[in-house]
Amino acid sequence: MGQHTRLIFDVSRPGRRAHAQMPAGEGAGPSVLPAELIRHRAAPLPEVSELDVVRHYTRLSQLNFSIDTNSYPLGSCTMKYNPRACHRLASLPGFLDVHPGAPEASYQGLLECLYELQDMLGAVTGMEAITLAPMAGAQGEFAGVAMFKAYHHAREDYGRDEIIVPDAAHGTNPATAAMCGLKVREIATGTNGDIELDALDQALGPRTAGIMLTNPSTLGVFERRILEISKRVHAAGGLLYYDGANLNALLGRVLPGDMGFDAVHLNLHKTFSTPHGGGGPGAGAVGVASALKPFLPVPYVEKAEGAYRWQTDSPHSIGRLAANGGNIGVLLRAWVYLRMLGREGLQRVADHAVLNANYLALRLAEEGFDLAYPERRAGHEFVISLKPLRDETGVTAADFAKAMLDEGFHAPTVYFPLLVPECLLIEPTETESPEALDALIDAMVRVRDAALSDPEAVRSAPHRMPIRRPDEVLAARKPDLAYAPALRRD
Amino acid sequence: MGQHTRLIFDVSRPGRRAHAQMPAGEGAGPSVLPAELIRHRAAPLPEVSELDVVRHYTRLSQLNFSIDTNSYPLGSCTMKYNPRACHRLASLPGFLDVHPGAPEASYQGLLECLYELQDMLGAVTGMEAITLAPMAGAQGEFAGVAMFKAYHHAREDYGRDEIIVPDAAHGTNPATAAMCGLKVREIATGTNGDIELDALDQALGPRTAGIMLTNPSTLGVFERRILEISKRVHAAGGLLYYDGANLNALLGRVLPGDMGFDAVHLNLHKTFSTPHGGGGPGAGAVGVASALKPFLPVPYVEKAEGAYRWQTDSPHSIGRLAANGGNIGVLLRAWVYLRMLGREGLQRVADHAVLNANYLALRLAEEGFDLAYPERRAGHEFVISLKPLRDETGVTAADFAKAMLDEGFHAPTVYFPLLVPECLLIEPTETESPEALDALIDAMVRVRDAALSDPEAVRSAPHRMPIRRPDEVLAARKPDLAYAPALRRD
Amino acid sequence: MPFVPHTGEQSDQMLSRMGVSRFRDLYDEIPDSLLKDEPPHILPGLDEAGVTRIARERAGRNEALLCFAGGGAYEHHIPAAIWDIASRGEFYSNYTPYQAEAAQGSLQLTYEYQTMIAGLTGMDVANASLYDGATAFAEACLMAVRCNKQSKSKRILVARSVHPAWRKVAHTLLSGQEIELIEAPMDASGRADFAPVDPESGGGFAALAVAVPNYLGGVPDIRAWRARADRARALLIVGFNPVSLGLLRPPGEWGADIVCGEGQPLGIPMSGGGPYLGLLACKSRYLRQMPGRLAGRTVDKAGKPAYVLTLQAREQHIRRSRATSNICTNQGLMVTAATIYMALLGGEGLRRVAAACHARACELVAALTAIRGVQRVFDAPFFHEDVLRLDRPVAPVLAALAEEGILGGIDVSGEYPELGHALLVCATEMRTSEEIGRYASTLRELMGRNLQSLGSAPCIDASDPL
Amino acid sequence: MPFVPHTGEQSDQMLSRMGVSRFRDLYDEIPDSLLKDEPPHILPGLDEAGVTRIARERAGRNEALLCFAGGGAYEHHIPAAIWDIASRGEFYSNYTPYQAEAAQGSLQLTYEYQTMIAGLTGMDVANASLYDGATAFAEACLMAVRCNKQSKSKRILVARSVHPAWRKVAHTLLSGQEIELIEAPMDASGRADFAPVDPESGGGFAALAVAVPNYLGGVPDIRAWRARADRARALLIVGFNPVSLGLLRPPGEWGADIVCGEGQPLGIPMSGGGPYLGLLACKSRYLRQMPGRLAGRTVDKAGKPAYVLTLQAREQHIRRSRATSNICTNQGLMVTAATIYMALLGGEGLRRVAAACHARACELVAALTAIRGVQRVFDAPFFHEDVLRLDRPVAPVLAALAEEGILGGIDVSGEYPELGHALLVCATEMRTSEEIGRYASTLRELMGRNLQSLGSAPCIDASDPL
Ligand SMILES: Cc1ncc(COP(=O)(O)O)c(C=O)c1O
Ligand SMILES: Cc1ncc(COP(=O)(O)O)c(C=O)c1O
Repeated sequence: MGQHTRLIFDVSRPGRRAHAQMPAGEGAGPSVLPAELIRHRAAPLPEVSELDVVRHYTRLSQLNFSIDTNSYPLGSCTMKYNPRACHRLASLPGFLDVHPGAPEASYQGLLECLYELQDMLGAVTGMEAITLAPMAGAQGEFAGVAMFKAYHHAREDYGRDEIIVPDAAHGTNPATAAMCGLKVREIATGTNGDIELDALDQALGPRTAGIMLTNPSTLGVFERRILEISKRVHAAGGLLYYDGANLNALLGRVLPGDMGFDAVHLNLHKTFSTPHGGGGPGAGAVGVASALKPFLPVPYVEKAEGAYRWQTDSPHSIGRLAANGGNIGVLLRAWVYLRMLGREGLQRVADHAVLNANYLALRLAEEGFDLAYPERRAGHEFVISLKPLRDETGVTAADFAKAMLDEGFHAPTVYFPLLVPECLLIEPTETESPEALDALIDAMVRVRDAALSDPEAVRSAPHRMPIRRPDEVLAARKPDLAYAPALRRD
Repeated sequence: MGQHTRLIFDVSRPGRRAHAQMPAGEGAGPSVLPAELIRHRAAPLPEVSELDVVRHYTRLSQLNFSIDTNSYPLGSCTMKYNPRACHRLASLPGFLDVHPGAPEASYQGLLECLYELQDMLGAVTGMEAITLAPMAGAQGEFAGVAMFKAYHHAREDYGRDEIIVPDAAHGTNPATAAMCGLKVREIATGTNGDIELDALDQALGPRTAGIMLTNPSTLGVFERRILEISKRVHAAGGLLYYDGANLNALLGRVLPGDMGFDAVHLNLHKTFSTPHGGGGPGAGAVGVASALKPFLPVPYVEKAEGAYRWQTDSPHSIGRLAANGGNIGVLLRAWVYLRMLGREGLQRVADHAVLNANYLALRLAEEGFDLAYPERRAGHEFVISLKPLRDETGVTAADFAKAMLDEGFHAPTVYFPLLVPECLLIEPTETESPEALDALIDAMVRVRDAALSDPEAVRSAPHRMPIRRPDEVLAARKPDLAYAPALRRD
Repeated sequence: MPFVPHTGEQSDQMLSRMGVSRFRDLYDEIPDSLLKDEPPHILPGLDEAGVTRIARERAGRNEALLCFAGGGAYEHHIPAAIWDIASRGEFYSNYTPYQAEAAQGSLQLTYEYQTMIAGLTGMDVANASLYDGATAFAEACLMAVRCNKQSKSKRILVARSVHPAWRKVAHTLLSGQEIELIEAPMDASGRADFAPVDPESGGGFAALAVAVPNYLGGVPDIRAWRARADRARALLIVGFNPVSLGLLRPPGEWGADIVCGEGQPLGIPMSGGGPYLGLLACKSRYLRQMPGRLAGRTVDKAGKPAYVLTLQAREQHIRRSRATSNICTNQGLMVTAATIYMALLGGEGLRRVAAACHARACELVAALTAIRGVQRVFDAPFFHEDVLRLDRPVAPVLAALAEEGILGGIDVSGEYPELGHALLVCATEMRTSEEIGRYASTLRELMGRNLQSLGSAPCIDASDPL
Repeated sequence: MPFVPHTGEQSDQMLSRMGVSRFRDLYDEIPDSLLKDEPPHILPGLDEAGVTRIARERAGRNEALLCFAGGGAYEHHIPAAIWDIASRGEFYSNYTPYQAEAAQGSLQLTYEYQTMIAGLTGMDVANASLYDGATAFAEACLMAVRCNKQSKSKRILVARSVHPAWRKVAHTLLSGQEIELIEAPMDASGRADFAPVDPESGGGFAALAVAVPNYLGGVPDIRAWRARADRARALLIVGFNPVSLGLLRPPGEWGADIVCGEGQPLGIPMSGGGPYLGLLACKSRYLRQMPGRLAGRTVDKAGKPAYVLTLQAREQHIRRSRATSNICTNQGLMVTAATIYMALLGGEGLRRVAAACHARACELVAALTAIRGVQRVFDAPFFHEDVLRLDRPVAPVLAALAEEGILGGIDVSGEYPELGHALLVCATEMRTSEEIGRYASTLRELMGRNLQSLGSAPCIDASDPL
């Protein structure tokens, strides 16, 4: 309702307090701290009342789009409904109050949930063993690639220092490979969306540690020759990594293990409906084929003699990725989700995600939008190119995206994958109804028509959001990353 | 963000389901229900998905003002901050899961809180005994007046069939008296805001069951001759009822019992910070002097032999007011609030509520607004009259109120009390900061200036709210109280 | 100074702006004898952490008994979405929507609620809530008297099977206006026995009142009531349980004039007894006699749909002593919860919940009556609770069950001495077969014990008066 | 079909619109051999009520031990307002704020968070979070190597008193790039012993790393570290606990270059170990080497303040294999919670929390060391935890304490064999004197028992190597 909100520091007033939050006693008593270690003045945090805080952040929240308020056809992000039960149940005091150093016997209930989750994720990936430790997809990738390295090294094969990554890959794939100290060999995607096998063959060799693939790729199409690719990579001594960000397209229908992958990460904050939370936390559980099991990061949950415990004693493990067992609260949410979904629900997710995407693609094509891969069956997402529109009107994909916000829809992903000019990557997910899809189509047609009739209006969009378009160049040129008046050290 | 939202029935689609909410088994098994008692078709409720529901009601919520988002200088309503701790703690499963028919021994913890609350409310009212059963202020009033009747009848004094009510009283006072089968004798308020003692004397007599007073009155001023009034009413054989809606003005500073009141209700949803919830639930705890104790409504909590229990066995009680023990969840919130406030916090509430109101009154007077009682000290609220403004510009109190909404402030109470023409009743409460008061003053000055310079703009306000002014006449003339398409019985 | 945002300096500045030097001076119009320097003696204040500690300790001490009790409060599943949304500040901390422009969310929700309740009950209009089922019943009675202008009677004939607390509350609220509740006793099947109180005889009745399901779980066929009401020119008031209407034919289809119910089963926690939700609906011809708030749909100046509180001339703040009721604050937040509940469940979901409740209750009754010394009191259809007769006093049995962590039901032998050692048991969709089995085996074990050991002799006189 | 809104009819219509007759046909590009008709074997689906039952049962089985454990996760009071607000759908279910116009709420909040963390630590800039304290430490190390262009070293000298898990995680994440962590051992007072690893000798170090307070609770004076780092032309990395900075002098004032910490104490539940919050801040000159997102303040087209993600050229989605890190999804919702926590507490509130923690910990250490067989390991200042040496193995003592409902601390004798039977104990503001007394008396009783009865012999060799 309110449009602009001041900073909490502007609300601040010296001496004001949220009194109920202050420990009554100030902690008098003997101190062992030498005076020179004590800070001279209180930390420069806002001085506000509890009502100030509640009002400020409640109003801030209202400036956000969210799944709970808007459709998010955001490709590669799988912005689907985050069931409230997942949140409520993961927030039970019996789960929240567990100290990570408590004896495992005191929280068997929690460990049992995690163990079941490992089991279920193993079943849907076709993998031998699962670790829940990685705290996001990127960390899962790190674990996978590090295991590839460890695997080769364990076989005393030290020359494999390259990871093959298709040009359509998500940025985390090459970034991860680099973090692992490996070189990235990018290979091209063919015009039909599949990988060029020739390019693959050229890249493969004794330096190949492995390949990282998303399937369906970030172009939304299924890599049809995946079995062939798997054969060739394995033949060259490499391993296959499955970036499971797009598993929503295949859930219960195709197991990554069957495709020949040796390691898989799953973004639980995508396919398994845990919330994005404005950027995180996520969870990037990793599954591996048996050959890689010795290298799994620790800890993972084991069951022995009827009791659950964290396994940390694994001599060949690549080691620890997190201070504790991972983003437990996120894992619990995924557990709740999977227990509600159940076996019979798995395929329905993929079926309807794919149905929604194909319906949307078909209808948009009928409305005159250009599909990037019109000959291909869409997976759970698809790419359209606005290049013709831009050439005709000057309206870019970014402009189009901003105008979608005015229509009440979050914008699709823009300019990713990098291969398709002026692209929009659109992923409706299975939790949006056909009516919501039709409304999205109507909105896109309206924006396109506006681009044709009044391009300037679209190029200056949005007009009805809390702010107009921000000056990103200024933001980067003169970075203002902390509110200077609040940091004055006088 | 989105402005207008469709009805949930418009979102409905035959056959759509929020599947996770459906019991998996349909409850097959032997039925003892004859077929003719079974409904022919499913109840005509919306058919929607869980996401539809979450999205619809989340967006609806964003159309509301609330304490958590806006200041509410709403006289007589004491719209102060509702601490989140009250909500969280009252929502502990150990409190929520108690069946009212469970043995008292199984929920001593809950009863202990209620008992403490009774104690604390007794202390702040100066009353002998408290019942927590009344579910709102109006029910508290009913209990009080019914006890007056019972008291007189118990003394075989059957002729007392009148309740004296000042003309400034809240509507529930006369309505309650009528519900109790008593006649209402309205008496006038003097020009200085005090009751006319002559009018009181004329009203008093052998038919007087009692008088109902709010003090400070709904005019925001303290009845200075309260002790004299109390003496005269008691001398005439009547009793005094304290409408405690305005206790925020006196908390910890003046005890209603000391003023001579025989019965008191407290709106816990005002002075004791429980939320208004868009209209309720509230709680209207009632305290009484010892003479009235035998007539208290049941149940109330007693402590005997170290255990707490509901007392229902009270032969002279006016009876039950609620199916169970009252609005327990609301009572728990008030308990949390009072435990946080504590003894040392009581006076601070009243002190700052009164300080805020007087500051606001003074500043507004300086800005040229007309105080209804300029010679009087404001209590926790005060009245201004916009009659001069209306006479000059045609802008009414209602117009002014609507324009305040555009400023981001909830409107003050308008046209109440009925005595003052074009009045605004303004109650800032103690939880608004001086800065918020200054912002309110600025907004009021802006609206006043706008009324002078462009009255039409103010008369057509609001302009920035989700709707423009609704057609209330149409609403009343052709009542549309249920969405006809949803009720089609075909 | 919890929740007061003023800094000491600010308070001082404001005081001096007032021309006073201390807070006490702000009370200068108050007689000195009344003013306290010392605050009343209550416990000292705690920080939030301190109260949290105490509240958690006390809540933790409350035992979660396995619940087979109903009697007006029911353990149903409460979808997580409900309170996540209802607890949003914009619903939780907003005011009564008198300023419609600033409360379209709550107003539209209330309009939807009214529509849902009307649809569920088969009535024309529902109001925006009353305090609870009992006060809704009382208001229904008051309303019926006002509506039935033909009848000069101030008497209401009420089935004895209506919730005892409803009847008590109605008695309290009606007696001021000298309206009388006359009870129609039960016959051996639990049905009303009209012989002692012929509706058409005597001074007549303004209304007849019955509940489906009734307090004892029974599902009377109310066609007989409608017919009698017609003959007696009385209105027909029907009490209902909203969840039962997922399955049962709605009272509107039977011709009820006014219906009232307890809305707690619609997503509202049991909470030791409240806050609950009073449901009230009626035929449109009685609209102007309705108590409580009403949300209406209209248009705004721009012609867009808009929602407002309407027909306020019925209410206390306008009509004062001639209002239809003194109610002001109602149960708005519970309306929010119930609306979300009904939207989530839909007609089919509610049917399944109701059917599951019914099936579980049938299973429970079968399991318990297989125990020696336990039998059904009535041979009549029931919804999700039923009354059983034990061969011994109920209270010690319930106490022994509670020791085993089971809330075995409600002892109704005090309220209904004519039924003997009567225990009202309930199963909702929440009870599993395994839990029902646990109850049955525990009870079997208890009933097998020496009666003395349960602290009381077998029933003698009041036990079987029928 | 939970969460899929399509009616059967709609799905059919859409399928036929696709020209296919069944879902399987939508996968027509997928090799047949890969396609499953039967879904994988996981448990059958439950309705929300069913999962709720299981989750409540399992959560209820987790025991709430009276917590005297720290070691990187702390039980603090979490103000109720935090999660009521952070759980609002608009924070909970929104995406990474790439579309700034649709995410001003999260972006402004992140900017406020960055300001608060910068202010708290005395640094210039903070990023928008990393996964947890351990990964923040690892990223700080990676960043230091990138920042220290002068140094050719790929080694980091780290105090052995830094959290063992931080060191392990850093080892995992650094080893790919062949960056080495070299440990500086502890001297008898718990301070770093630079004798075996002179920072200025050998190949030199890109950075020196220390934590205040460190894992063992100590509060080293890091002026010595700063001085050595200067001499060695190494950067100084300082790990911190944000609550301690309510009281302690911030690392920025000591000249730290990069600081990292675990944000869990800022209103985030212990949750068995996560999700937590990785804190990272640095001097502005190192900004371009920072990993993770950054929210920046700018203006919109109309000149109004606006917030955006900025300097994205550092990140993987732009820079790909040359990014500063592979991190993408971070801990946004935890940032929300921590920001609200810091706003509610303010500088004075945080000071009081820290002071209370310190006082309680002093009380605890005094109470426990009064027991025969329990003594402090170090004679050095500590914040809110300290390491005690027992006269017998720690594990059986902790097990016996757990039997009494007490989580007595963390057994660090495995990680630090040189300390003997070492127990790390902690008290936050949540622990009362009475609880501390309960711990002390229980431990006294246990320590009085025959050692054998605790299942192990008194310590022999590793016990006192100093
Ligand atoms: C295809 C793909 N791979 C990897 C990732 C990285 O996952 P995360 O953000 O959880 O680190 C993402 C998500 O952003 C993605 O879309
Ligand atoms: C002065 C006064 N008396 C009585 C009441 C009635 O209280 P309730 O709305 O809780 O029934 C109110 C509040 O609306 C009031 O302001």
